[in-house]
Amino acid sequence: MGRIGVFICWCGENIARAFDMDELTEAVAEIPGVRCAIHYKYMCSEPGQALIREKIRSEKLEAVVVASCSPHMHLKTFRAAAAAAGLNPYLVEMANIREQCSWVHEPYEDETVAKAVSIIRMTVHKVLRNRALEPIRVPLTKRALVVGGGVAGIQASLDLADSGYEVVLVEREPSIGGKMAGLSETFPTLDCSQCILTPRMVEVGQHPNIRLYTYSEVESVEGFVGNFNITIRQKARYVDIEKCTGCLECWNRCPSREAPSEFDYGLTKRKAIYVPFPQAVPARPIIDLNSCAKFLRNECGTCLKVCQANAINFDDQDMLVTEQVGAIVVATGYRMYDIGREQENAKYAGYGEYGYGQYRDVIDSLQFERLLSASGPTGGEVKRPSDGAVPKKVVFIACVGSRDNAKGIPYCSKICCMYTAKHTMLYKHKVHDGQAHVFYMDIRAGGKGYEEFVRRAIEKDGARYHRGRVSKITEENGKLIVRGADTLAGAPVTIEADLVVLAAAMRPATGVLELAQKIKLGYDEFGFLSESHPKLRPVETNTAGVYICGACHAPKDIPEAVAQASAAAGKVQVLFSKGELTREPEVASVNEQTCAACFACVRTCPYLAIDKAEIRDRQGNLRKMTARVNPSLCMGCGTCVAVCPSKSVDLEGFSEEQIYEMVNGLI
Amino acid sequence: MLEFGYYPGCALHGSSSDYEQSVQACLKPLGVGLKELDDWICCGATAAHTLNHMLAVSLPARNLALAERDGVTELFAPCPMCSMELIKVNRALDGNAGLRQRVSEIVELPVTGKTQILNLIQVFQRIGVDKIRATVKKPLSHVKAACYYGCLLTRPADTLQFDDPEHPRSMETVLEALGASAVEWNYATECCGAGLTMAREETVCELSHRILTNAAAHGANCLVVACPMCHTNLDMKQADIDRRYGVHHDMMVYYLSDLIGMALGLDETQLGVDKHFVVKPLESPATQAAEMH
Amino acid sequence: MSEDFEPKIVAFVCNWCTYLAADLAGTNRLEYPPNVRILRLPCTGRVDFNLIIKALEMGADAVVVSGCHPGDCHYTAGNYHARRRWILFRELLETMGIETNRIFFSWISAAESKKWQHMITEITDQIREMGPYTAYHEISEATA
Amino acid sequence: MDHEASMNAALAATSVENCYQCGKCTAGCPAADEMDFMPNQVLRLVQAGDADTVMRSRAIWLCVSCLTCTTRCPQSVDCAGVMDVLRQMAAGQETVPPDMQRIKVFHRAFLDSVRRHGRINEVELIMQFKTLGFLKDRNMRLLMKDALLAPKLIQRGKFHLQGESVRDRAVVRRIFDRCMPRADRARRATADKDSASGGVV
Ligand SMILES: Cc1cc2nc3c(=O)[nH]c(=O)nc-3n(C[C@H](O)[C@H](O)[C@H](O)COP(=O)(O)OP(=O)(O)OC[C@H]3O[C@@H](n4cnc5c(N)ncnc54)[C@H](O)[C@@H]3O)c2cc1C
Ligand SMILES: Cc1cc2nc3c(=O)[nH]c(=O)nc-3n(C[C@H](O)[C@H](O)[C@H](O)COP(=O)(O)OP(=O)(O)OC[C@H]3O[C@@H](n4cnc5c(N)ncnc54)[C@H](O)[C@@H]3O)c2cc1C
Ligand code: SF4
Ligand code: SF4
Ligand code: SF4
Ligand code: SF4
Ligand code: SF4
Ligand code: SF4
Ligand code: SF4
Ligand code: SF4
Repeated sequence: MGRIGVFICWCGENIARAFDMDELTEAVAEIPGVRCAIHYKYMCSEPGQALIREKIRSEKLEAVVVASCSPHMHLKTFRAAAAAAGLNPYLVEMANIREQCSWVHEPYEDETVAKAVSIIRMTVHKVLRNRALEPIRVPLTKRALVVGGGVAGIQASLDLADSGYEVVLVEREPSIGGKMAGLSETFPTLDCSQCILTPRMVEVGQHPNIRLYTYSEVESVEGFVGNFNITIRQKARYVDIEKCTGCLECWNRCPSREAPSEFDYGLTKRKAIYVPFPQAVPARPIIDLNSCAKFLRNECGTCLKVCQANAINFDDQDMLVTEQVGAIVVATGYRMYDIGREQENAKYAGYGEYGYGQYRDVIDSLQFERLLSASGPTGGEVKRPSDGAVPKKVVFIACVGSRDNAKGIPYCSKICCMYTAKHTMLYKHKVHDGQAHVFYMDIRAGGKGYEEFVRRAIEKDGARYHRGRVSKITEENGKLIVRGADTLAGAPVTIEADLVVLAAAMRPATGVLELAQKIKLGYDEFGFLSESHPKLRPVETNTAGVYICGACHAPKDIPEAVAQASAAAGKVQVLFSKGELTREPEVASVNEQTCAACFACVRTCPYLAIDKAEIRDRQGNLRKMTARVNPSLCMGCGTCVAVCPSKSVDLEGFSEEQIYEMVNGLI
Repeated sequence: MLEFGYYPGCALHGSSSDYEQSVQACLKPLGVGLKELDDWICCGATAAHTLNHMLAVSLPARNLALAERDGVTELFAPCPMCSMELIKVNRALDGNAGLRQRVSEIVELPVTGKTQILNLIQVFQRIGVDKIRATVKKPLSHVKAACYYGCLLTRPADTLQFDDPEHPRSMETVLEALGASAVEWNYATECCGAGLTMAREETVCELSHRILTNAAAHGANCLVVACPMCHTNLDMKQADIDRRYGVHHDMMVYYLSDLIGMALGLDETQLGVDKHFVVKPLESPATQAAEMH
Repeated sequence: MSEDFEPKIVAFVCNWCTYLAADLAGTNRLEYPPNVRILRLPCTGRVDFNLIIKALEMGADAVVVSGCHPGDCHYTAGNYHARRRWILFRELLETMGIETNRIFFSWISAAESKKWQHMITEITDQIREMGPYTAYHEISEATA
Repeated sequence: MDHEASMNAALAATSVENCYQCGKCTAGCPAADEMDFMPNQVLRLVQAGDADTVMRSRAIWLCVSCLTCTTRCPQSVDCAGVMDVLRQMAAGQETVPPDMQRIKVFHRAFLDSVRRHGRINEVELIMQFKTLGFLKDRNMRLLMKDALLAPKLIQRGKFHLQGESVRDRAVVRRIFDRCMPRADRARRATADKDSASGGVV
């Protein structure tokens, strides 16, 4: 190559004040490879661009350097101009002689001029080694997968489905709804959780654009943005929900009533064939083999007999189905920290001192939600589990597990201050002569109307707040002796309570790490999924085409979970708004012949864009392993280039050769 | 035959000689030999770490050094205070070469802190609960014990690595092998005042009173301990506590070794139970059965 | 050192933070010595340490590597990689006898134009004091 | 490592700066009801650099070293360890409140006994503690109190009037001399004298 046009801009006086433009242009014309060097008053103006177009044609230029302002200002402009004249836009570079030269150095100093020349020379050296590139085009399947059918997943699914895209919603449990379906009334407005959620659940169940897989899990994820290939495992349910009419005759007649109800967090028992809760979507039963008499002892079969629709199928098997989607929204939510002594990981030592699992009247806050809920096991009357008595004194303990380094969870769970205040209120509304006590460390109530809400619990509903942690709970004569402290009063406090409610920390849902590995998502040390940028890309992830929302990202309440869900849906819509995906072609690639298969690059790539690949000969024998960049995922950071010990990866646009030559040109 | 090094500590050679008697008597039929550490010195107990940090490290370290000199790899210290101090120093020395060197100079013997320290319960665990169960001659079905661990058997938990500090179960497991039952109660790991017996009686009496009261309230007919100080506070001080609070606890306080000995068929006098301050017969199964009719 | 020695400084900067800081310095007309030559890279993670040696070999008297602050990397973690590599590399350079006090690492965000100005001014003064970098050629001649 | 350095190291090992004042230590402390400063307040004052105030407190002497606080602290602060260090500092500075003197005297008598014999001689310890305690607070009742218990102990063979001594007592003394700072040693010299007269009483 040797036909380079250099266009030097005056920017009015902004550049021209610093140089004798003729002299500068003459010096530049001397640089080897430069075919023509021209200066003009305003290069970005239409006449300026026309000049460039004209010279590209007349001088048969092979590459162009515009020496003017920052590339952040006008690189796109000039690349478009070149393209209009038939030159590949990736053969245009800019030399920044305004922001980084004329504006910051004394005018007419020799050094300033020398610097401008060397900046231009460096850019010429680079552009001599630029290659014509085509934007990477990626086909796009305009369907989305949503994983998790809690309030966040529901919101994202409906937003997408309503805007005309097909949605595949995969929910692990037999019904969608998530935690919110079991809540009583919700802060800060105290509206009934089921009243606002169930219509949305029904909408999901009936939406023509939503394909709902309940009692299903994501088995594997292949492909990349625009083209994911998803395998879904539909777990055996033993009830054919296509045939089932939902008459619930089976449920009414099933004689077994042994298993603790998942929906009531063990506060009640449920039957072997059951619908998780009356408003479930789909409102179809499922058989739990572990408590079914037929399966365990071959003693029953009632449901088989009573079902008119022949929907019961004891031979049901797990099924694998595949779906093609272009984007994925993960909304797997949270679970409660297990307060009991048994932990899946010794890091999360339990709270032996609080006697959860030992004293029946020490419960966690989700269980208390059920006790408050009109659809709950007590019909909304607050009765304690041990003897059904109405508790006259209830102690609420905040930050159980949260903010507790010794138990492995240093973070704040963010919503427990609020729901604890809510609990004291709802309790007071139901038990007028009852007294609520709260042990807390700080009250964190940042949100619209939140602080006012907490003050109302204290001022109007008389909850007594003690600032201090509880050390131990013991049970004596049917009372729970709660030993805490009031650090503001500087004294220990002992309260004899009838019921103790522990506001346990929020932890990410079980199994989320396996899911994250399948989708190649990042997560933090606690298992919460990582966003791409905490401020500017809060629902995007580092895997292109994958978005997160709700409590799988961090502890959050319903308003926040829903806002994030809509944001994630919006991001998917942005992605889907194009006919196909195009990406900047300045990406890395591996020289597979020289690659030593050390996979240092695989480990360093922040976007997981490099895979291990096999090279086989025609007989299919493995010849060697190599690294291979997926250009659809590479963001062009170049980290892999720097770590490769055998210099086998290079980055288009910033290749080894280009950079060395630029250094050469500088000095 | 198992053999352990043996560090009795001052209490077992003094006012808790009944404990030593009990330990030695019950281990013999189980085939465990004890070899007393030659010329051991006091571990310094609370006093040392109350007054001087270096001393609190050096006194136990001298004993660890003696054990290492004599090739003792497992050292049984029946007093939890002693065993906790020994383990703490072991841990402090481990991985701190500077301290090891300094302390070796102070105690005039090389010490690395590698000796394994066992408390009473761990000795029984080493023997094996199944073996104990198999050796039982007189099951203790009349015993409904409140197992009292006190504070130092399980704490500090991460240093001792012994049992759950909030809900320990190791004594209960041994008791069940003896045919005895253990009650669920609340004060298993609450402090009795330990080392303050002499210096601050009112504190000790108050704490011990609460412990005795709670055990009785949960249906225990005796307390079981594995610590000479707990025993002193709950047994010897019981009359004092009764007087102070106008109650009559009348609660037998056994060492765990007493109960094992009894289940193995030993006589209470062989075990030194007669030397306790509160001595009374527990209802035997026969009398209990008679009452029920 | 000769009176009119003007150091040549090569700056490898990332496209998203420090390059923009240098742009902003221009917009704000913050003057600094012209001795620095800026080379724009996508990310400091792209900086291979051979590049630094290359620059010194080709006659640079000092090298600057500057990118986003930790945690703010446009590509999530490239700057961490750069920093980690630098720690390893520093030892290597020292054993090779290359003066590591001519290599400068810094974090300058897109908003920190003043910091850029001050840094370049200071480094220029400092290198002017130290004189031209000749050690590389001495070393390579010695080992040749 | 001298005494002060080892105390500083001990204090550093407690991570007192991690305390976020949750009060769980106070809530579980068996002695808190009697303390003038709650355990968490002791921690706070140390954090704030006001060790002087806590060194004069009764709290540090009422602490029974049960480790409940340390075991349950969510920040893994070794609260009991802080109490230890403060006692060590206070013991060296004579800032012990009058009604807490007895506790310090007891510990000192305990160590003196160990220093002399290598092990505790309980009879001697009680005698010394009672007399020293009496000299400090003139509490006659206390002087007599356990006299009533002694015969019962002797009767049960639980009191060795002789007490035991180790063979190599010299090494024990040397260990003490190496650990105790000079000031402490000087004071102990007087204590030795006191106890000598105590033996006569
Ligand atoms: C006691 C308590 C009271 C609360 N009260 C309020 C309140 O009053 N107001 C308020 O705003 N917020 C409240 N919240 C918070 C509220 O529960 C959450 O903000 C909300 O439920 C988060 O919704 P989500 O969809 O992100 O998660 P979830 O509700 O947890 O839903 C996640 C869904 O994903 C499914 N899932 C998980 N893993 C997988 C997988 N691998 N594959 C497929 N599906 C999967 C789960 O089964 C579940 O259905 C309360 C929380 C608690 C604990
Ligand atoms: C001291 C301080 C420190 C902070 N630090 C942080 C931090 O470290 N991290 C963080 O995450 N957040 C921080 N924040 C919060 C952050 O500033 C806000 O979250 C953020 O700026 C909100 O952005 P916005 O676009 O909603 O509002 P704004 O930034 O206020 O933008 C609103 C825009 O609308 C224009 N406008 C207003 N009315 C009209 C009208 N009628 N017609 C047309 N235009 C109009 C305004 O001129 C303005 O440009 C801080 C806030 C403060 C006060
Ligand atoms: S191209 Fe840039 S430098 Fe030239 S006139 Fe336009 S803005 Fe100014
Ligand atoms: S009886 Fe049959 S149709 Fe009716 S709910 Fe049960 S499975 Fe469905
Ligand atoms: S077969 Fe099983 S599920 Fe069906 S009715 Fe009987 S117990 Fe219930
Ligand atoms: S939100 Fe409140 S209760 Fe929950 S962890 Fe944070 S401070 Fe504790
Ligand atoms: S770092 Fe280089 S040699 Fe190693 S796998 Fe990647 S491309 Fe191949
Ligand atoms: S250039 Fe960056 S994003 Fe692309 S493959 Fe290399 S490390 Fe990954
Ligand atoms: S428990 Fe720990 S963190 Fe809480 S106040 Fe006590 S020392 Fe501080
Ligand atoms: S060690 Fe001391 S401060 Fe801590 S709980 Fe026990 S008595 Fe209280």
